[in-house]
Amino acid sequence: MKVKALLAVLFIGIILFWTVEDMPAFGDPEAPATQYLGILYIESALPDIGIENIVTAILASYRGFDTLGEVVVIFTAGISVTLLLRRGGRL
Amino acid sequence: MRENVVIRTVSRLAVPFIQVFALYVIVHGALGAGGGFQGGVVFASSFILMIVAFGLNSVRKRLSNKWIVVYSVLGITIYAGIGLLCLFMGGNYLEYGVIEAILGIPHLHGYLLDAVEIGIGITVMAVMTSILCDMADKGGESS
Amino acid sequence: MIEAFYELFLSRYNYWMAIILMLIGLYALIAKQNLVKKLIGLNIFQTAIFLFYISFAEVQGGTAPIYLPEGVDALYVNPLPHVLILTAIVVGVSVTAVGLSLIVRIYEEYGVIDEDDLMQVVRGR
Amino acid sequence: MDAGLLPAVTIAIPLLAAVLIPIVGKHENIREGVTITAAVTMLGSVLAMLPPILSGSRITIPLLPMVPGGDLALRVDAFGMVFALTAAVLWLLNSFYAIGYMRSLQEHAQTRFFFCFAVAIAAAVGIAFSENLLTLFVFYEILTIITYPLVVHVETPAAMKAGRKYLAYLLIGGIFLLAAVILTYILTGTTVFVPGGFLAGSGSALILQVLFLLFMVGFVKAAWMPLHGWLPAAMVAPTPVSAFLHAVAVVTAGVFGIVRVAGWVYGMDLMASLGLGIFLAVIASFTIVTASLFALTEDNLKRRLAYSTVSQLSYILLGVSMLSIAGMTAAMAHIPIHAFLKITLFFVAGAVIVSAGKECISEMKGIGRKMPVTALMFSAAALGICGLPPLAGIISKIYLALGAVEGGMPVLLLVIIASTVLNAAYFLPIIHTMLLQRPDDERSLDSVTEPPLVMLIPIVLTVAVSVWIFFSPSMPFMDLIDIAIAEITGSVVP
Amino acid sequence: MIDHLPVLLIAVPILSALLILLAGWYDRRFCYPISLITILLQFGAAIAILLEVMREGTIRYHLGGWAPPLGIELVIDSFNGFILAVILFLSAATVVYARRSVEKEIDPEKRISFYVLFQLLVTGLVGMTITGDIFNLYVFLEISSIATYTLIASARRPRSYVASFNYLVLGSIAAGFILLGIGNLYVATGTLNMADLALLLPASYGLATVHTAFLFLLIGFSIKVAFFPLHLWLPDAYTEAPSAVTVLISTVMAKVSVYALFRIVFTVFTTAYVIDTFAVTGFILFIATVAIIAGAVLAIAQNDLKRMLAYSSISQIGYIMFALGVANQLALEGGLLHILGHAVMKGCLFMVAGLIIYRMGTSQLSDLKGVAKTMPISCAAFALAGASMIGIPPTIGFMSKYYLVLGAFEAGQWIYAAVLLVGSLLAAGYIWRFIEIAYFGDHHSEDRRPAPAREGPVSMLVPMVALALLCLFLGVFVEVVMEAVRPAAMLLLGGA
Repeated sequence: MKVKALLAVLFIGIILFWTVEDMPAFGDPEAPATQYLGILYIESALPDIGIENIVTAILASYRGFDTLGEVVVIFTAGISVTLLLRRGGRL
Repeated sequence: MRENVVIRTVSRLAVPFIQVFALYVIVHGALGAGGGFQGGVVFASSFILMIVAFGLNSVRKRLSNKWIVVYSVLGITIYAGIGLLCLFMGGNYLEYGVIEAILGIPHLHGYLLDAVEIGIGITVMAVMTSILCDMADKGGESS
Repeated sequence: MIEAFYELFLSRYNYWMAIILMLIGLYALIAKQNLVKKLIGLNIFQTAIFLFYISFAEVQGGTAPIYLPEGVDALYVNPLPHVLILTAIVVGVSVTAVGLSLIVRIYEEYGVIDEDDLMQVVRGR
Repeated sequence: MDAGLLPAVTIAIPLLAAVLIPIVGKHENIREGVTITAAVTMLGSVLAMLPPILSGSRITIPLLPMVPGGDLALRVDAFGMVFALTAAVLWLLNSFYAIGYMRSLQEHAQTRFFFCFAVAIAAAVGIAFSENLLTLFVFYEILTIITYPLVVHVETPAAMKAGRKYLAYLLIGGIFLLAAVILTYILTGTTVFVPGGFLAGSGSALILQVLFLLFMVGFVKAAWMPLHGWLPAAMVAPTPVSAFLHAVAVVTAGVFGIVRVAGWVYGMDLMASLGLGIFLAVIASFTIVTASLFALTEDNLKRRLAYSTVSQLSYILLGVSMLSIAGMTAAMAHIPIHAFLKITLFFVAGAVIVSAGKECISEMKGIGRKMPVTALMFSAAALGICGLPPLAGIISKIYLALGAVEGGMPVLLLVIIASTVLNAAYFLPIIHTMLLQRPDDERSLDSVTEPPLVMLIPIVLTVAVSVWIFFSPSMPFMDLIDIAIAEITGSVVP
Repeated sequence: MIDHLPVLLIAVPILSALLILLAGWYDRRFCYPISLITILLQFGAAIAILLEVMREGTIRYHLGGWAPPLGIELVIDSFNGFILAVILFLSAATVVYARRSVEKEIDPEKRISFYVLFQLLVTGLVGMTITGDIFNLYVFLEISSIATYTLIASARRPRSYVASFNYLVLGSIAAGFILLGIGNLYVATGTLNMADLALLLPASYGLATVHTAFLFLLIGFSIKVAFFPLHLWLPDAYTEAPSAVTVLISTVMAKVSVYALFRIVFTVFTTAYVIDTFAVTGFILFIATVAIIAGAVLAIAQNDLKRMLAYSSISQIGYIMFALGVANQLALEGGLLHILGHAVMKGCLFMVAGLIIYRMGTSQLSDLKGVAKTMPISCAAFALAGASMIGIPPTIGFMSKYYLVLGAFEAGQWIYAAVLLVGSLLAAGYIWRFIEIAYFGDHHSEDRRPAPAREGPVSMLVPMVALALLCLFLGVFVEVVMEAVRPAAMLLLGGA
């Protein structure tokens, strides 16, 4: 088991190490990740929605559907735990 | 659980503040750091404290399973309901702008976000509490 | 030499940290016998991924993505990864909750939470 | 009715019967009634198609679009008609016989038996009427699967083992056939049968030779050696099934396919230029002789007949391998002729089992005294296969001899003669045992009588048919065959 | 309303899941009808959408009115429209089948949660199918995963907890990898919208980031679809889950995971990428053939009907991945056809297995001697679906395999084509084991007949028989299906 684990970790590790060189440097303002969508959101959040917290703006409005899914996820988890653990009661 | 004056006293003092703070975090989501999830979890944490300090039943008294179900459903319903509302107002799903435009109330968009955050908060609080209770009394009879 | 070292390691230390954490978590997830430790490994693994996301949201000298008052022009960090991770964290919590309750059940049924013993017991029945 | 629909109708009738049989399964008489009615109507619809075919026309009816490489389509031509007619007539006779057989042995699961029978006959006719290789493959596979329950009908461990062998051989063969079909499609872009073949010039000689090998393995139902193992194994089945396997459908489907491929996919010229004739001739001769030798050593009557079938089938391959008009004629003619003769033999074997419960030849001493008609019919059919007039067997033998000379392979004459001798060698002892020898103790045969009429009549009829074929060969089989030959050789319809 | 159908397809079921919970709290009997109605509505909507797509072309729905890449969009094209119809049809069949088997297997007070989770699982899978945003895909993936973990254990049998936990561990690793891959894609391009990614990626094909992103997504989804070396969770999960759940996850969930993999390989990364830039197709093809053989061999070695079918699923997934490995028009048509075909026949087979367990309380092959005499309809259905599994013409199974082989031939992969044909024979190996035992197992042994069982209840027979007949009719009228499949395959290859 340990050996298998080490091999798997090694495999994944190699892939990851391979990645790093092509990653943008830490805090690089020119990175595509920060450039394209990041800037777009920062510029359009206030005029579009009119609230200060950009994160909330994206969370609840731009990507509101993700958040809905997220709430459903946690709801699912609640039901799951109820189903698995609770004895008696209505559920 | 073992009587412990300090814990019980401190908890009794702390719980209200935690809950107020949780509400603050929820509604403050639009302006600064904060939001439904954080607030909901903070609120649930107050119940943890109560479980630790006063035992499970103290929580059950305040929040029975029935109400947990109601709250967790209520939260999502608020969220999805607002989405459907936008849809009936002729916009796309979750297109709050439409409502703002139709009702003509300024900043309504932001308020709707607050409402959504509150919905999220309610659900998260309820679900977290239910998970905690189920874990805390694993298997005990509970209505 | 120094350049290369700087390029690969110092300027990208965030990824190294995330990767190391990730591998630790993955190892624990696969190799640990104790189911609870497995779950802890899973959490470490996920947390590492969250760190990875958050770290590439960073912009040199940027502030939190909350608009400062009018007139003050500031450089904000990329808000999107924060949103994504907010979602991912909740997912992680949910998975952990389900996993824990499964472990509770397994312990009730078999009285063991060590994988090898568990396998023996299961085969036994 | 519109003649264009008849092929589809012909296949639909037994399928309809197959649907009805399980529904009325509880009431035996109704169930058997369904079978008989279906058999009669199907024979009728086949005969209805006879005149247009004899006048040289073909009936084509596309059923459904399927996959690239061939739609589900039917086409009735002279050669297909030969097979279909044989199958239809024999299904009718075999149904009567089967009813008698199953009832007098009180076999179990008769509903399943007749259901599978009906579907199988539909598949057989489908093979006969296939317009392209893919349709043929579809019906071929259906036939494989649906005959499995028939083979393992008795459900003893031995039967299950035989069934696995049967299925393994035929399914693997099916895979090869599918590969061959797809390869044909890749090479030529079509799989529709064309008289005289459509493969010429579509690929290198090697590929075409390999392809032919694939086809040969695919048509393992032809039971050519060394791939004949499934046929004797399948003898565990009830006798009507054996008769069905040997005469009516399965093996016939195999040789039918090979002749189809030789005449309508490759064409005789191409085969000759590829030297496939020699290859086929070698296989055929080897099978004929070896199988006959095997037959000599078998004491179980059905198994001996099985080996005789193996060798007889290779007559057809032999005829094809001559790549001459006479050879092809022999090949095509031998399909119905052998069918009618061989089914008689199996009927008799079954009859002996029913009324005397004996399967081994050595136990049949003097059984002819108690069941003379049966024994006489057996002798007639056996002699017919050996090639004695006035039965049809002689016809194909003559054409074979002609073809051997015509095709410039006089060596094949030796094979034919040798096999004739061998045929006599393994048939005459049976006749001798049955008719002339006296039983070890007279008591043992007291209970034995002639089988019930419902079984006896088919036996007589099949022999009668072969005699009739001898006296008027032209109608209908030889005429059909002449048309088919004219098609593939491109000469005009006589 | 018609143009809002895509989102209603997700939003309404979520609400109805809540409704199930509330109504169930009031009275347990309300749960089943609600979820039945909901899924039937979803199915109808899916059909409407599919027809719309085949008539009008791709449907795009911008959630919150935000145009991508800012917002999330739902995209339904000929590919996932087809998948959507398939999975919702099977969900409907399963939910009809579920009622009685749930009454048998799930504790009364757990049925409410069961149906809620059932609904959420279907909804999550629908979301995975129609979303056009790669992170949104992850969210819905997690919804369905968590629901699945619980549903597997919902019969509350000891072994099922272990199976579920193992699946949870592997599934979470998979989810982690997928998240990582999405992160890498975002780092490389700065967007999350699939169409957008497809546009931006070619610029940075050279980057190791993209390659690793591809690898992680591939590994992650391979775990989810139980592609051969990563299949370890599947047999236990399928075997221990309640019958209805097994049917659902073996047909719908597996297919949706395959869909997601295809979507990412062919739409986000293009065929150009997987064939030229980062040539993995050959490797995938190889593994797929190994999976076909190994899965079938393992299946033959099993003694439990459900477990046997589970291993056969591994083999069948190999066929679908085979299409991905060949990656030309014909093969992809075959693959998509097999997604449909395998869903139908495996659904039918698992339904039969569930029915046998429902009546006889066991699925050990040795206990099923002569079951055909007591449950003729079920065994007939099994025989039909099994024939389709083996690939006997004219069933759907034959058609899909035919297309696959044709595609492999066309691509010049003769050996793999041959292996594929052999694989279908191995299928005969395990299907026939049951056929022999069920039909010819117990002649002359009426005495040791298993517990006298009757044919199952109608509500379980109907969907089963329907699927069995579909195996035949979809094969005979395959052209009708091809109408939907051809454009989908074309779309995957970047065509119109």
